Amino acid sequence: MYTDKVMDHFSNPRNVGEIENANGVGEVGNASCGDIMKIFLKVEDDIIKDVKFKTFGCGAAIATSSMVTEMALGKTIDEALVLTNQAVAEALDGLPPNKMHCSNLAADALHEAIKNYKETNV
Amino acid sequence: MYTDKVMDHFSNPRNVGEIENANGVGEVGNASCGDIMKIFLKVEDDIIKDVKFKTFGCGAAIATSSMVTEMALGKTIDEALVLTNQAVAEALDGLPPNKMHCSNLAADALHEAIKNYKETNV
Amino acid sequence: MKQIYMDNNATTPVKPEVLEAMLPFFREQFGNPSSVHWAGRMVSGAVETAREQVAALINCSPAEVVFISCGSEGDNFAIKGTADALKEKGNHIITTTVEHPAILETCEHLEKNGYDVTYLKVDRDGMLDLTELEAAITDQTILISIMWANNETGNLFPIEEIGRIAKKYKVRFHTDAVQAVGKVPVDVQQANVDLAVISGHKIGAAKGVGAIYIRRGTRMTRFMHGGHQERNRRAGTHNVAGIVGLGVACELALKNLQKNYAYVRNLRDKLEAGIKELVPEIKLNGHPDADLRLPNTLNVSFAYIEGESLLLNFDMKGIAASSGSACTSGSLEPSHVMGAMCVDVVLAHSSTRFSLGANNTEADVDFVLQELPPMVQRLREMSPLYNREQPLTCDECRVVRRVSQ
Amino acid sequence: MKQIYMDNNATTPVKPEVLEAMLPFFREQFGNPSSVHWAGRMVSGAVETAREQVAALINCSPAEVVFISCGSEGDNFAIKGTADALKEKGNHIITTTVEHPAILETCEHLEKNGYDVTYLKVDRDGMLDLTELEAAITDQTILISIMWANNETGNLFPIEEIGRIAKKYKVRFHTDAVQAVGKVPVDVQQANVDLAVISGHKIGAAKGVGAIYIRRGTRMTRFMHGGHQERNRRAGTHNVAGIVGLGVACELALKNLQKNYAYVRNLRDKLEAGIKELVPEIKLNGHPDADLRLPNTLNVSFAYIEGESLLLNFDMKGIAASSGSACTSGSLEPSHVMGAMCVDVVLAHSSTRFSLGANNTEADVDFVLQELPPMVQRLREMSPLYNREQPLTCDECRVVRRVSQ
Ligand SMILES: Cc1ncc(COP(=O)(O)O)c(C=O)c1O
Ligand SMILES: Cc1ncc(COP(=O)(O)O)c(C=O)c1O
Repeated sequence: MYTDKVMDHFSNPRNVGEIENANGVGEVGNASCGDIMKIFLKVEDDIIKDVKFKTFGCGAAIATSSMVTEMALGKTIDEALVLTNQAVAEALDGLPPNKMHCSNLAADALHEAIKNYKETNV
Repeated sequence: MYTDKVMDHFSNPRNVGEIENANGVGEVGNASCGDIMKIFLKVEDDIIKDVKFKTFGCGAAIATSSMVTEMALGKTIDEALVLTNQAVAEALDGLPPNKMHCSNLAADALHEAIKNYKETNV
Repeated sequence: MKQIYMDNNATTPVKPEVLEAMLPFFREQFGNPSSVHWAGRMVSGAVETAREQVAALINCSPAEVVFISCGSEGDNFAIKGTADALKEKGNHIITTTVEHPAILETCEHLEKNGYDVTYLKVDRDGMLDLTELEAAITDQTILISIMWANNETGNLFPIEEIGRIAKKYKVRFHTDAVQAVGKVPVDVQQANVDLAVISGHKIGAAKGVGAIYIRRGTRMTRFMHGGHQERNRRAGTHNVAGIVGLGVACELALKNLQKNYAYVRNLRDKLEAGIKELVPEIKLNGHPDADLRLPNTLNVSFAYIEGESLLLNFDMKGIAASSGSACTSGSLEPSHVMGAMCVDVVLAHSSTRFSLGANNTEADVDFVLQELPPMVQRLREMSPLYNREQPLTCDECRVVRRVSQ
Repeated sequence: MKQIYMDNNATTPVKPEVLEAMLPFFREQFGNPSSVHWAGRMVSGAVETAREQVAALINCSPAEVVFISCGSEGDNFAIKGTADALKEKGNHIITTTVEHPAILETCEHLEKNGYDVTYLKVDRDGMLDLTELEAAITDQTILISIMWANNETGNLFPIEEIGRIAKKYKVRFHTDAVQAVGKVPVDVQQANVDLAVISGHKIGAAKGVGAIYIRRGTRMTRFMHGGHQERNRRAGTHNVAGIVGLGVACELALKNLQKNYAYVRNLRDKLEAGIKELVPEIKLNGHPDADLRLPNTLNVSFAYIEGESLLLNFDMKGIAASSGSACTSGSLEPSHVMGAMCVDVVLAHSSTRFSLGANNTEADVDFVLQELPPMVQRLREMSPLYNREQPLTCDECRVVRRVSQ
């Protein structure tokens, strides 16, 4: 069902955890459909210096969360804002069709975190 | 499906044929349901001296025809009149349920032949 | 005793390659393909491979194939599923008088529930008049259901032309292709078919599995309600082993189609010619042009004798065939197909179907041709209808209940 | 890697004795039992033997057993067949909110067609209130359909009492016994059941075969229309091999019922006690009294984590179980059974079912108890719901779409 890349990120997720003094936090998801993703950012000079996640969800939810943190780390926030859920899925060599909608929200969580950073750091 | 006795009477039917100068002939059956039985009698002093049959029909029809001729031969016509289809079936160790009605008419044919004998030999 | 099986339209043995492919799915690979763990993962790919194999045989996309339990289920699904889904659109169905009971009984059931059904007549050769089909279509017509090949006579209906008519009038077209697949080319695209049913056990797969082609976008009400299997089109845990076997059987059927057609047709033609030559007073049931029949099917009536007793005689020699006689059908009437073709009721009772397969040999045919004539003669000698001065007419025989000489 | 299969409520491997019994029916004994020749005769007896074996397991007469293709078919048949046959009598059906989708979706379909359905609620333990059942019965009620045992929780409903109520009000009673047979005694006489469904692949027979008990004299409209098989009650060529295997599986189930109950229950109880001891913040789903559950089933929720990710972790260790999470069901909602029991939606997503079988060993249980606690802990550490200051309430989480710290 899942690609090797998904299983790799699921079983060895990168950047799990919280950032103590995060300056951007975003959470998306819907517990009734089974997925909640929360992303913590440490942004300095508009660059994502650190990023961590916590996720409640299925294999795809955890793997996409892990992947999005890898993709975002070191990017500017503008670069990170153009990351899409689709791009995350592609970086994982694809997701099963029924996971494309409800479990593929990691980029949204990242964007929420960036938005939160922008709102709280004006 | 059929008992050994049925198969024996089907494959080696007794008393097949016609009687040239029969004095009783009966035919029953229904071609649309697939069975026609015709019985020829030679009655002397109310005793069945000879009996033959011709049958168009399934295995059960042929076997019951053969059996009824064996059972009738040598009997008085009164004895023959109490022979039932049921008794014929029993003598064959039974018939499949779906054959009990439409293919188990040999005693009827015998009775028709006796009736015909009585009507034409008053 | 030698066993000569000439009843391949009834069912076929499972092909060795098919059984081989099935076996692991009873044992180590026993999982439910809907499960997310190893046991499920092990088998879900196999189901999808089978779907591709079925799709390749009938030329559709794998996503258009739904696995079911048998041909009858497919016919029930096609008709009831359409009737319910399109009930706002109309209530009229067109089919033929010679369909399999899975179609006819389903239609009769719908008639009790407010649907109108037109049963197209066939001629004495068992063929349809397509102008009658066209004339039968009304603005209420929601479905045309016509079989690809008839199971009793082997007659092939002009499915492509019917498909054109269905398309012209924008009516959905279902074909019961149970007897056609594996014997003649079945291309659902070319024939413009919307629904088509196949059954595994007719083509060397196991009993209890089949498939229905549902053209993409064809709105159907489910027949088997329940779980989410088959993308919500058919509930019930997948019969994985059966499905895998069906896939392999379809692959083999595709690979061997031309070769088997020629081989089986040659045997059947030989049997047909031989019987015509050796047995007097017979009647061929089905189209006289052998190109318009399945290559493997021969249906003949032997005047004056009844089919079951002939089959029993065959059986004593190891020959397996089938009959349109009431005695073998479980009903009181002889074959409705013979009736629709206006075959005399007595001849209908003697209709005998030989349906050959690639397992048959020339020697089989020779053996049948050697044994058949004396059997027929012996049964005729025993029949009160043979050499009768006044032959029984049908009106008469329907109610014979005592005739004196 | 060791494979530990604890998903026997989903499906089971075919038992070696069952497969052994099936094999000849794919090969030499491939005939159609409706045929009159050797090929048919060879197999018709086998079908009848299987019918006796099924009848013995559930204590009915063989003539009351009809072979079908799966449990879902049986449920569709029971409900649609009753609804149509008794439509003059009434249009009301009573069932429960925790039935299998084969029942629920069928009932929802009937609701679109003029039938009224009462879905009885269950309490937090998943149990029915029988006074509610009695109160629901009206003069329009034609069917009560209540499962014998629930597939997700293992809960056993009081079928005998329900049977008494059905009898008192003269309402037909169907029970989906798919999960009960082979695990607990199922006696259709004693329970006063009119219809009962069983599915082969849940008891060591093949997928794609099942049976429905139809009490003598129970008027049903056919579900599968077509040929005369099964005394006109179910059309379609018999799945002979599958049926033979089902018979053997029933015979084995009967023979080993008590022994297996004790054996499997002991393992399950050990697993249950172990999880309760080793993992904090869990919730048992189903009745706390283990006597009121199937001996093999344990359903627990692990707070803060989602079921599919737990299953994947299991899977990496070779452990097969199942989950009520939406992610594993093919739907967007978590298990309707958990919903009916008012299990919090997050807990429902983490509901995990272990369904054991006689193939499991103490070592299997020990292994699960060793692997499970660290897996749960690891996933909890990863979860934004764990150790949250303000716990997510359900109302809230249904629509979370951005929460800042
Ligand atoms: C309680 C219950 N009923 C019905 C079914 C359906 O059985 P099948 O998968 O054989 O159609 C199942 C199994 O999935 C079940 O657990
Ligand atoms: C033309 C046709 N349709 C449907 C069927 C039914 O197939 P099954 O026996 O698999 O239900 C058959 C076979 O009996 C058939 O010959």
